[in-house]
Amino acid sequence: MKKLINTPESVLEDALAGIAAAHPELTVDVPNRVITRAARPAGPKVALISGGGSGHEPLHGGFVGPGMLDAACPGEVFTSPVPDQMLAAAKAVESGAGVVFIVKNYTGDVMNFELAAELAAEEGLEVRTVLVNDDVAVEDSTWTAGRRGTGATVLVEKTAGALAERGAPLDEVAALGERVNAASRSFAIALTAATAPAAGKPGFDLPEDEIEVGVGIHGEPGRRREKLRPARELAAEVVETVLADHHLTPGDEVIALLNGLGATPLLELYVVYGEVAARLAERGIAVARSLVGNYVTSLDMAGFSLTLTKADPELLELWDAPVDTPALKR
Amino acid sequence: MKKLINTPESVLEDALAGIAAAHPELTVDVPNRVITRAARPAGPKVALISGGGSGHEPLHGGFVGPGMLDAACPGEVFTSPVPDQMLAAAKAVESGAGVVFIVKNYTGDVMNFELAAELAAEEGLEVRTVLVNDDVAVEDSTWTAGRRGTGATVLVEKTAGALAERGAPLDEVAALGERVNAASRSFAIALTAATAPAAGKPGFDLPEDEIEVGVGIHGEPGRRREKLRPARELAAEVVETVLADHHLTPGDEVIALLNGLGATPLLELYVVYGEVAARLAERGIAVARSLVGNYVTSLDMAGFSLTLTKADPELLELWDAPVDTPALKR
Amino acid sequence: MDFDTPLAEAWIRAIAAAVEKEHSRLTELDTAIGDGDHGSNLRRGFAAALTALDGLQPAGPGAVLTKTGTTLISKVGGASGPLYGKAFRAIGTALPEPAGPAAVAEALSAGLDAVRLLGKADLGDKTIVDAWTPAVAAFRAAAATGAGLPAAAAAAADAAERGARDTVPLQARKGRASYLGERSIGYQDPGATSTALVFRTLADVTA
Amino acid sequence: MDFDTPLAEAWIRAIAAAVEKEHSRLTELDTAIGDGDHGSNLRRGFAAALTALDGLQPAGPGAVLTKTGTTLISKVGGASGPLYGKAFRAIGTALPEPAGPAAVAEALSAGLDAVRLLGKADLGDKTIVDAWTPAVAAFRAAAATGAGLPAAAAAAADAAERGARDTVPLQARKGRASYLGERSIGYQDPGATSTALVFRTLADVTA
Ligand SMILES: Nc1ncnc2c1ncn2[C@@H]1O[C@H](COP(=O)(O)OP(=O)(O)O)[C@@H](O)[C@H]1O
Ligand SMILES: Nc1ncnc2c1ncn2[C@@H]1O[C@H](COP(=O)(O)OP(=O)(O)O)[C@@H](O)[C@H]1O
Ligand SMILES: [Mg+2]
Ligand SMILES: [Mg+2]
Ligand SMILES: [Mg+2]
Ligand SMILES: [Mg+2]
Repeated sequence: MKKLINTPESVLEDALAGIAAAHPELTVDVPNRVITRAARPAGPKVALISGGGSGHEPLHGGFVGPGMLDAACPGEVFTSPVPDQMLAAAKAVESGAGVVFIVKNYTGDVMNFELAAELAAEEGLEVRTVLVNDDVAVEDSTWTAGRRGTGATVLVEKTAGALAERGAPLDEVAALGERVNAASRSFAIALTAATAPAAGKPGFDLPEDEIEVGVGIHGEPGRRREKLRPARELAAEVVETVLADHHLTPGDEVIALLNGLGATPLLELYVVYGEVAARLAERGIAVARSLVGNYVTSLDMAGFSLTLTKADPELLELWDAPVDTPALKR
Repeated sequence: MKKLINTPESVLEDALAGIAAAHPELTVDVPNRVITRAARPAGPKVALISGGGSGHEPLHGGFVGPGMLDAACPGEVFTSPVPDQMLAAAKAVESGAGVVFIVKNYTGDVMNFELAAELAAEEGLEVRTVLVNDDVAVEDSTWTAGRRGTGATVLVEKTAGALAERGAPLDEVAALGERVNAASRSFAIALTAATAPAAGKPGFDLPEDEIEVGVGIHGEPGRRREKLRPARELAAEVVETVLADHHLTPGDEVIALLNGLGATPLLELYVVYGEVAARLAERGIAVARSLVGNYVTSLDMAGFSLTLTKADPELLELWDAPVDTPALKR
Repeated sequence: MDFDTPLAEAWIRAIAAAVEKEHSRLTELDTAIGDGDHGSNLRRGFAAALTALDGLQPAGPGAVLTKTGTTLISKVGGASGPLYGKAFRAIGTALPEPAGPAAVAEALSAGLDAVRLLGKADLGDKTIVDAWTPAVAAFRAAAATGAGLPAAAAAAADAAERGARDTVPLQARKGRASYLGERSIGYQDPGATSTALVFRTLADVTA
Repeated sequence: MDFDTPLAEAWIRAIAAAVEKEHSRLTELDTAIGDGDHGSNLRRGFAAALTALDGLQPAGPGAVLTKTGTTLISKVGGASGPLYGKAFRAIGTALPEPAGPAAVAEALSAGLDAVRLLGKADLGDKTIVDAWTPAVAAFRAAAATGAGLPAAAAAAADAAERGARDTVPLQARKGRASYLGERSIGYQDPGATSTALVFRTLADVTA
């Protein structure tokens, strides 16, 4: 395992020290593992808190700041945070207008945020939870833990954050988050596996000419294995897969997030995005806004995910609203 | 070779199509391979043009926009652009105040920009050239082509861009660029080699437990090979190497750029930056501003480079000035 | 022999030791059909549980287990943290003092109920429930026929290990492994495996 | 035999064919001590030079080479683009029509001067200069002793190939390879190798 770390056990703590040093605009509570804005919002405002296992940077800490999150709770690598973190975060940023938990749909995340919500309620805090489950690689059935939360998290955190910044009430902010999640679909392809520091070896072995199709962001294998093909064909497959599960008709507008999984050069992401844009144009889908880069990563996994969110004037306005975080500025 | 491309020959063209689709705020002239701002600056202003081989994204196209570059000229992967590109760019963005070429010190880049400057002069354009050569891994002697231009390019383009935006005259902008370059030193360590699409195989073979120390950004091997060590030790070595060549005394302020080489997860970059900040603090060097992320990459190379630029009030003011480009916003 | 405070402490210390010994095996199982952290998750959790015990003057065996559950919840994270945490809290709360085999059977079954309430997994979903359920049934059956703690615990351990092994042919329907669909078949569930450790250590410390 | 327009065109086409055949070898040499693009750079450049020739009614052999140089400059990039581009432009400009061996020797030496003026490399710096210099010297010497084009070109080709081989033990002092310091020793310089191809093809088309 080749990594720029000190020890597998200390990765999270060491990274938090680096985040604290790099971002004076954030307050990093290392012992409690909570990242908040250094400057508290003036007056009461709905507090947005997200969190999840580490290894997906810049998610979530990179999205803490005016116009987006109030706090992030990073767990160990690929391990959801513990309830104490979310409780500490809620107490730290709650300003009288209630708290929204933005939770990616994974068993561990759901359970830990659920316990945190119970504890927060016992302390008299009003908490709403928005569940993000946009990954169409998993069919949502009694046969699975439900769809994974991936790229749509960025859109939910950005738009709900913008609405909260405007002073919208708790239920409205939560409802908007749910609406954006419902309007989003994602799908991912990996060229290489991710290596979790604690595991010390890749999550799966992939021959030089094969790819994993329908992967998640925790190093687990995908739904099937295929031969590596030109970017044009992979982009077409991903676009078709996402659209097949999406309720879009020609003329509809979308926000497109072409996301790198961590080890993919930006040059390649642009190659893929060019093909994605061409396929969407052929289908009559108009890309109203796009974002290309590494936003929801899976450690050192090479590959990409595409997220398409059906847009409307309100969403576009919230998407365009000012934001000032380490990973997203406008 | 596992890459998200169509063919090795079409990488640049395909990526430019993606950049054009992703960034309506840019104008991408695909046949001429020139990236400019979609909105021309109002009134005359010194035009900043940079360029170089592709494979270093977001450099340079990602830095085109208000407050930074006016145009970028991307060459083939790891191959400097041709004079025609810089001439076309200069004609496109020149607005009566002259043109500054920002050139990374590589034989090919220097020659092609030199020929472009001759052609531009023949067309009556005033051109100044700022050479960036910050990489202390190469000793600057008659025994080498001189120091390579790496991370300092971002600082030169940002600060000179801010000064140009303020309406400073040609010679002042060029002088500032040279001053920032002279105040900057960089050093890089690679955990893996880069694979150029045309070559199809890694630039060098590196055992699972070894690293290349003093690498450049074109896939070439470094000055020596070492065993992989904890991030703390690698960060200390890089800090010492940079400081040994820097004229800094305790109490001095620096702008620190901790740059990922392309395939390194942000989580690891933060681990390294935490160690870098700690070592600098021990040496009494104050980090006035920092930037952590992938800015000057080398395709799929894993590793990092550290750039330290001696800061002063003028540089900090220019560094903090508004900028609105795909890769850097403020 | 009753389930008293020293036994409760001995059990937790034995689990911690077993996890320390087996964590890489658990992580490997989790790498195959999960995200490769189950071993390090439990290792971190039970190490913290030991520290918590050191500072503790327990009111009784129940307090030891409740404290352990609380510690797991606040130190582990992931799916296994809340699940094992809630389970030990439920066992501790249900445990009278002193507790004989029948009372322990009831407490263990309260632990299983807590897991199922939180995780909503059924038998056969390829989760810790598949080891926990037969273990509780075997323990209760042995206790009902008058077996002492050692015999009941040994029966439970055997049943848990069988249950863990029997997860191999199953397709996961809960947790991360469910994302793999049919590709989850053919691997032993990491959580069911750690549950087998939990019951085997109980047998060891009562033997 | 004189160096006329058909010969000039034949030379460029022969170089293009040789580069097409050898590009991966050139790229491999450049991967060892450079950035692995020399082969694809020249391949791109001479392919464009062929296209340029197709559209051309050349005024003479010089015009063919000048056009080739201009094309290389605007299509190749990197270090080799301007260097070979300037070289062919200089050769073309210096070439009278018709040109005998002595005039060709002068033209080739004008090409070398252009390379050295732009690249500032000395003999022994492990660059194309190390193949170009002995080639020009050999060509001139042969011409001086009354040899015809075929013999002079053959002598130049042999000298260029020797010069390229002799770059192996050298430490690079110019270009990317110089960044490697002593680690550049033991590899043949890609540019010197492509220069040897340039002279070998001249020998072939005159033979
Ligand atoms: N809903 C559930 N009910 C019961 N057990 C579950 C459930 N989901 C997952 N598990 C158990 O948790 C184990 C994984 O634990 P762990 O790897 O520590 O957490 P995570 O899956 O969050 O990484 C699985 O092997 C499975 O036995
Ligand atoms: N200053 C120079 N003078 C002469 N030849 C040079 C000089 N610098 C580099 N070269 C030649 O250029 C060759 C590399 O060409 P190429 O790989 O196409 O360009 P780049 O080095 O920009 O990638 C080297 O092998 C060397 O022979
Ligand atoms: Mg996990
Ligand atoms: Mg090159
Ligand atoms: Mg796991
Ligand atoms: Mg090269």
